[in-house]
Amino acid sequence: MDVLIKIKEIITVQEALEFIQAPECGGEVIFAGTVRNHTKQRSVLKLFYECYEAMAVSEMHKIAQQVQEKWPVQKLAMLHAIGDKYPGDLAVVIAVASAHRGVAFDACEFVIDTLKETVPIWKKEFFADGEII
Amino acid sequence: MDVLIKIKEIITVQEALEFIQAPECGGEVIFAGTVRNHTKQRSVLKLFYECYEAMAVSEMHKIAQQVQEKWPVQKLAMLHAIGDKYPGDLAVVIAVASAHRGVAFDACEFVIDTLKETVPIWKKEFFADGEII
Amino acid sequence: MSVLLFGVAKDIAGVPVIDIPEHITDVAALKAWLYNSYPALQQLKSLMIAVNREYAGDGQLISSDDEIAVIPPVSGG
Amino acid sequence: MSVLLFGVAKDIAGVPVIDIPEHITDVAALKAWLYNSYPALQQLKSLMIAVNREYAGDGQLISSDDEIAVIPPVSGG
Repeated sequence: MDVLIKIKEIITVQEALEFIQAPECGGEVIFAGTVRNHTKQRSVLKLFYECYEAMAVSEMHKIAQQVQEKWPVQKLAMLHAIGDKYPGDLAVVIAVASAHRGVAFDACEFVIDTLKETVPIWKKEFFADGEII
Repeated sequence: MDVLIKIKEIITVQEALEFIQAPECGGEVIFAGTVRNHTKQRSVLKLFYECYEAMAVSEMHKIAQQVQEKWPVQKLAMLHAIGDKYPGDLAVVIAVASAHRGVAFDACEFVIDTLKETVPIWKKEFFADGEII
Repeated sequence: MSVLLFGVAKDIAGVPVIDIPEHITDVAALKAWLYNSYPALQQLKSLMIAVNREYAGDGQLISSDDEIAVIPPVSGG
Repeated sequence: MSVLLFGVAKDIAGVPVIDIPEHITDVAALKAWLYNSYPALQQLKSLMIAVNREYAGDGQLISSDDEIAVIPPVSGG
């Protein structure tokens, strides 16, 4: 399995898509997480993402390792943005290519669910009403 | 729910992605089906896709209708390519945007599974050994 | 009454449109006539008939005003 | 011995790195000291300690050679 892991200011779906292209794979599933303009009925101005980078990369590699043990996945890209992100901006992209689509769906959902549980990245929410959480 | 349905020679992930962008949605799931260079251990030269277009579009709208009844999805794009397609070429793109990622994964997988069962599109496989199925 | 053929059904018949006898007035009769006229169709996993772009059950009536199509197993995606 | 702070733990302490007393030699003692020094940390849903970039259990020993970090609930994605 080929793995691309990046944490940086600007990420694109295109970069993930290009990485997972492979003529031996028929099913590609991509999850794109973007900043919403509201959360729990409150208007969001922006998010600020920070990370413990060395450990975040290490935890992302562990997720890739688990994917490799569980499913026949050929390519996996995991990109996470950091810094100020505004509504509509990309925060995370997970892209999986496999010969079979069911595998690609399962693996992609596993990766984003696990990333949200284990990878040391934090967001601060700046609301329109002035509050910061 | 906004719906984009297209059947045409060339499709791109970009077109689907642009359609489903919405600041009120946080989770976008995209399925991209590409032509594999082999199937059942046999080398594939190309596929040829044809469709019964008026009925195919009608069946795709029915799938969109089912999605709307089942899940809170804001945007759905269903693009299918026709004509000669070579290994690595895109054959189908399904893109779903929802406020919540679990919904987007479930709806996207439902759409591609149902499309493969009900939409009158056919592929002819041209193998390297000369056989055509 | 004309009937559209698609996919492998078109390849088996060798043409994209066929004419069927006027005495055929429902889907079941059409299927029976097709299997008899083109025995290779019997080897397909399924054979659906669409009437006016909707999948039709065996009992559905057909007439020359309808758009009738033969739908072999689909393989999109 | 220095400890890295991230996310809301950093905001609570007001600084990204703190010095902890030398008598603290395991994760459990570190957590107790943190909760005592920064009571607001008790309100977090969880507080993990990473030692050399790995999540560490309460019994794990720590020394000044280790890279030690305080990991409040993560919220990536």
